[in-house]
Amino acid sequence: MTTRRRMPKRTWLTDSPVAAVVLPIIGLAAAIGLWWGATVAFSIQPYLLPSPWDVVVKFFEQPGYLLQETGTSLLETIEGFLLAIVIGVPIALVIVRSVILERLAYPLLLMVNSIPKVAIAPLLVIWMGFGQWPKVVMVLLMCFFPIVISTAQGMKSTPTELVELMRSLNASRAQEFFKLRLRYAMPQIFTGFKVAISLAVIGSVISEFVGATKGLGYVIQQSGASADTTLAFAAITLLSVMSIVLFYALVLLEHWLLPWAQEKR
Amino acid sequence: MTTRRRMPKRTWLTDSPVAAVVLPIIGLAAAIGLWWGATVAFSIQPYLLPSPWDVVVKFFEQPGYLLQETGTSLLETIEGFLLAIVIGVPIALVIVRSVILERLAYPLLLMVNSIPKVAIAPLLVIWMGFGQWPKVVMVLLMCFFPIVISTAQGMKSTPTELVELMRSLNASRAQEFFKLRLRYAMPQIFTGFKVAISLAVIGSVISEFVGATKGLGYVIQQSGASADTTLAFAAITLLSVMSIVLFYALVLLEHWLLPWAQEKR
Amino acid sequence: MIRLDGVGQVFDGREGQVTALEKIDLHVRGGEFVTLIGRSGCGKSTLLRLIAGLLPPTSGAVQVAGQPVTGPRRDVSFMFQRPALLPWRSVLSNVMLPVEIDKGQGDRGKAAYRDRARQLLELVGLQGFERRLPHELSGGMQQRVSLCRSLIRDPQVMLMDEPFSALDALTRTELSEELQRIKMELSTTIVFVTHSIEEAVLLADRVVVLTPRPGRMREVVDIDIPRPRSLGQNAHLTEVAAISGRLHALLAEKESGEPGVPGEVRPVDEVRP
Amino acid sequence: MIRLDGVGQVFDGREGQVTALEKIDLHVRGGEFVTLIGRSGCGKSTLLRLIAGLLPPTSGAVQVAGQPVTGPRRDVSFMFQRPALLPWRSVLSNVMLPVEIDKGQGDRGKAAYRDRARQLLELVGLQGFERRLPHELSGGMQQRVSLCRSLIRDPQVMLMDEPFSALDALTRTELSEELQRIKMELSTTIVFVTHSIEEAVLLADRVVVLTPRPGRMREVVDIDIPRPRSLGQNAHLTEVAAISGRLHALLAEKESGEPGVPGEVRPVDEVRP
Amino acid sequence: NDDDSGKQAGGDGLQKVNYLTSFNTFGREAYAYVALEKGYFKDAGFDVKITPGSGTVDVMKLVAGGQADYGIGDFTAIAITLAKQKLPVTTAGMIHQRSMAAIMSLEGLGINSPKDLPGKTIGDQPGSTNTVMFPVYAKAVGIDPASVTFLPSPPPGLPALLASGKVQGIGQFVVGQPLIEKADKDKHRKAVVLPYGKALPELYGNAIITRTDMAKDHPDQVKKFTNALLKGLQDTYDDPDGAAEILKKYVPNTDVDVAKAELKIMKDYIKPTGFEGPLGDVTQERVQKVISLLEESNAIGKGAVKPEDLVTMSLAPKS
Ligand SMILES: Nc1ncnc2c1ncn2[C@@H]1O[C@H](COP(=O)(O)OP(=O)(O)OP(=O)(O)O)[C@@H](O)[C@H]1O
Ligand SMILES: Nc1ncnc2c1ncn2[C@@H]1O[C@H](COP(=O)(O)OP(=O)(O)OP(=O)(O)O)[C@@H](O)[C@H]1O
Ligand SMILES: [Mg+2]
Ligand SMILES: [Mg+2]
Repeated sequence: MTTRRRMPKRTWLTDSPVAAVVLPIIGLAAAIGLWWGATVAFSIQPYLLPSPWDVVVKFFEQPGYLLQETGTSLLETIEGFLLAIVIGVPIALVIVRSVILERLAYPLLLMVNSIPKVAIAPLLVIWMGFGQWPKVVMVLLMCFFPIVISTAQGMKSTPTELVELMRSLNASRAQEFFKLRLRYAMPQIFTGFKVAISLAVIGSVISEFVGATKGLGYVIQQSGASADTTLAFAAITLLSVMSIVLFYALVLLEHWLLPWAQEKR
Repeated sequence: MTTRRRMPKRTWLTDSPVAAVVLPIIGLAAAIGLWWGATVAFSIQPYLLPSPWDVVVKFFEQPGYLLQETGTSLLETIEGFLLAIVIGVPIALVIVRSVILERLAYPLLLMVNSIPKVAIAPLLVIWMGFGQWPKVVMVLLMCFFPIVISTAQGMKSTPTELVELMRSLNASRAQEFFKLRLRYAMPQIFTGFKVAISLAVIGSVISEFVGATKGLGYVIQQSGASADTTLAFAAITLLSVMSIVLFYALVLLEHWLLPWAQEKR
Repeated sequence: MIRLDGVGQVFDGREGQVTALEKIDLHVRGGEFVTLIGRSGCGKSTLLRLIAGLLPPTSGAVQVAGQPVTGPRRDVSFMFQRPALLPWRSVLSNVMLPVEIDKGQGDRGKAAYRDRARQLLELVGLQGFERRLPHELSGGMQQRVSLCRSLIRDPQVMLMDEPFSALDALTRTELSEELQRIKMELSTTIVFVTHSIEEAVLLADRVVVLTPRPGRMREVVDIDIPRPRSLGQNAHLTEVAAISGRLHALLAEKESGEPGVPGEVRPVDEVRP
Repeated sequence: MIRLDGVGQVFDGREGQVTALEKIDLHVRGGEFVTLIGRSGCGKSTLLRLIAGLLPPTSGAVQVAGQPVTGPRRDVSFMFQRPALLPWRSVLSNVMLPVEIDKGQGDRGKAAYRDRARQLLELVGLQGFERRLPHELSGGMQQRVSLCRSLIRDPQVMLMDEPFSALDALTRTELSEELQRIKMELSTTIVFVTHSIEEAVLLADRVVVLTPRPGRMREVVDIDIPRPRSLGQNAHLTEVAAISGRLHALLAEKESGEPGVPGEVRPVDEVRP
Repeated sequence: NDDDSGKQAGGDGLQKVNYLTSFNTFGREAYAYVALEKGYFKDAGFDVKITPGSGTVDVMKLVAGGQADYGIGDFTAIAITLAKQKLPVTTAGMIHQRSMAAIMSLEGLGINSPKDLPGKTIGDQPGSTNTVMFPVYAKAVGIDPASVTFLPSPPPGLPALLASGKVQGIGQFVVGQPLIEKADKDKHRKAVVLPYGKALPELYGNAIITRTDMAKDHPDQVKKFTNALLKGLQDTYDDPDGAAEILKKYVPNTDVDVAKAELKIMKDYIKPTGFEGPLGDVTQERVQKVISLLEESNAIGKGAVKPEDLVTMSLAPKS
């Protein structure tokens, strides 16, 4: 007769809000340690992979400059991401509403999504000039697809019994979507957002490779040309930090907006 | 007193399997029409955006060659994608299993995911040579994150009542995962796959920008050498087609594997 | 008020077709209380869904208030067999859902409805639970919330699928009395599915007995006991007993019509002591 | 077999704490059939989950077979209040789930279990539905599948949460007879939640009455009627009526302890022909 | 694997060697394919695999990292990179005796001579030779470097940017002229080329890169390889059309006409008029001159590199 301990184990590590902040930081520290260890153990040369320490030193050589570039990229990322939500969610609504439209629209969405963005970055600049627009559009193109597809999938998986409830209440299509399906899909939509936000950051970088004079993408591009690998990694590190911060901002937002959807393990 | 027609409308367009193939093709044709229309209406010059017709002509100049390069990219894409599944799903299992590990691991995953892949393509070549490996690894890096995150999210959203059922049957953790959570998460996992497959294709292209002598990415890169925008677009079109085909292959697979999860609208 | 003519329903399952209902002819008058009884799986829920306009019948025609049913109507409320609560809404706002959806068309203000909702929740014994989320409630409590939701708009027609199945005897009694009161005050037309023959007799003007596979109407029994009825302490104990006995027999009967022979080897499904 | 000492359960809800159970002391002997009754929301399901090891009590201790409960045990089966069927599995493979999970530890071969599953499905009237998916079944049919699943492994201890609530009177009677047979043949220990006082009396060796908010044990009533019992046609009609009356009174009692006045409003459910 | 890639022997006794072009497979890279096609590599005992490079710095890293044994890169870029990072690479010879760096424009965009540059926008890859050397060039032609705006863009997008008029000029190698003209195939404008080499004749163009340890431990091999490659270069010089055809054979997408035109333009940079030395020649004095120019333009710090950090003189081809 087997009896296994299987009741939910609750410890300080799982429950405390302090642990919820401390553990990811430990994880990050471990990751950085790994990176450092690798540079030391395999004596990787700094032109291939600089050590975290080099990167930190590089950052403090010109913190103001790098932070300003980060700000530029961040702004583009957030604008493009919000635009992707504004455009992506309605597209998902349409797709869920009509099988016919879904079938017509998917190939188009897929086509747009599957184009390698690096290849069309110059095109965007030519069409839209050197301002903010081609950057925002690039971010949008990069990240709208996960938003569309997870919103659509989430709304489609609403349980029949709840859909029937709304119909029995004679709810309009709009009400069915906004009061039920969209709410029900929220956890999955947030999954989409979490995937999209990293892509948005990458989109801003790629867009800054072409025709930009600021932003972290520009810094990387520039440092690549002058073989300043450490500067490139400083920029990449800032990008990672930006991604991580934006991701956890989404996690917090989800926690706050969707208390009913807390995870069950 | 309002009475709206709201019973599920079923017509040839929604039900026939022929329509399920024909409609996407119409959608695609419309998209191509739009593209053509744009090149004509705005008299866009071919070095910016060639017309679909130019692209088709270009393709038939050397169909064998282009198809062969497509095959190369396709192979890399599929290998990397499968590797991403093989690596991503177990990571998701671990994440769902333990809050502590989740909190430790997420920042690392995010860090890896948020690095702009274009920037590290040369690094991969330096580490892994000119063979298949850096390409496969690039595809992997590009697409593992959506797989991890949607698998984890899907498994976390398994209804408490079903989890309690498994526990009451004294199921082991492994059984809980394989017989319940993984199955339950399948629709969401497929959402992740669908997002990931497009990224995988893009990953293969990016990887072929550096140190490759074949593949569609190489063709795009090369077309730059001869200012052959049309060739670049022929390659991009083939990439799109590849993406679309792989996407629909996933849709078919889902349909076949998960008959119980058919969509409700 | 409700009229079904030759209604049939066939489902396409993975394993072939299931005829859930066949040749249902039923006319429910305005203000009438009809209970539906029948073995599990005989098509009761399906019948309600047809009337509610949630499912188009594969044959025959359904009318409500003289109009053919093409979809759900705002004057018909449906209480489902499962509670179907929105998990992100508190108890109170789950009850208020129909009002929100019908905004602008309601005859009272939202505040009035909110008072009504609180009143209903108190009636079913859920005072103090207004702000809880569904997963914090027991099964019976969820069912009661669902009941309140179906009552909030004082609908013309109420379709109720086993509304009291998860409730204890006392709550059940209280709520069936409340339901009778509502019916008499507002002359609501009610179609009510139950597995309790007592409940069927206590509440109904007419009891419809369905036979299983395919679901056909076995018989319609009129109940002429004067209202308000309260079982166990009215003067009609023997009448109730007689009708209940008859309904039991009807349920136990084979589809062919002959009464079940006791002692014979019969499908489990059919035998009754 | 089952022993609860001073068990209490407090939930942390969004809106503050709920004391679901308080000071529960209960000893269930091996082979005993105990039914739990109480108003909706009084903590019956919670009590079963504590015994099943699905929830650690916030106070007190739970023992099964002499061992403290730290998690689910393979010799205890739990039938939930909701059917909880895996939507991607056919009826038959839902029933086979416990066997699959317990593979290697079963005393019979898989084929033997499969036969047993078919036999159980036939017993509950689901022959021919083996290969259907749960969403193609009616509510009562789903509940019967869940019942079969909880019976498949002939467990030592069965915890059943309103197993017959969605079933019609006939099926209910048949299945309660089957349950008594199982209990007597295999001397299974059963804890059974129901809202039907008849069912409680018909099945139980002892009936435990819980009072609501917080759930406390009001009284434990021994039922000494010899088995097999079959309501409505055995020699102990008066005894049954007396006990039922007493249970009613207990349920209706205010928590303070004064008895409800008999002859007062009584549950519908309780008068049977 | 540190240094033995040069010693790896194939089944036929040939040493496997990885060679990287400087950027892509433009016509200007044809000489390697010529050497391959004509068997010069094989005769020297090498089994060469040619892979398109992705810019000087990438090529340097790949060579330094051991993935490639030889590569081609712009000498100025090499000097700047080595001044910043001590990569274990060195130069074994020159392909071009004069820098091919230039500002390129199209007629009608308002640039006809260096004097027109002030106030214009130039698209270029950040950190490219063209951008970095611009201040030196500006000084040489007598304009204010600050009066010209540089707009970053990766090389593949440059021709389209110029053709669309978003920028008035782009940084480009002189051999890019046919390509730029081809990209503008609708308007058929002529390219305007402002080569740096005219004002700054000291600057070298592309150079042959190899690893330092290889140069130290196996100088004979390096010499053999360089000579084989330079033989291909000589043939290309003698017969640009034939070289373009050979390139087309290995890289089917080559636009032969563009490649031929490129190679013809390139002749003047392989052997400028007045150049007397052997093919691939490199001299200490000129290298020193390049370094001073770079120091002058602040592209590198004073004393950051010495000629011997950049070039292994002993490997330089002798006539
Ligand atoms: N979506 C469906 N697909 C296939 N068959 C279905 C579907 N819905 C219902 N059925 C079948 O129709 C029949 C009637 O189902 P229904 O839910 O109406 O029964 P019911 O009388 O409400 O039973 P219960 O008392 O158990 O709730 C059943 O045999 C069921 O298997
Ligand atoms: N997860 C939870 N969070 C907060 N409160 C809970 C939770 N689960 C149950 N409760 C509360 O505990 C009490 C007892 O619930 P339980 O489900 O045990 O009742 P029950 O006796 O089974 O009722 P029913 O007959 O309606 O099924 C209820 O008041 C309920 O609101
Ligand atoms: Mg039903
Ligand atoms: Mg309960």
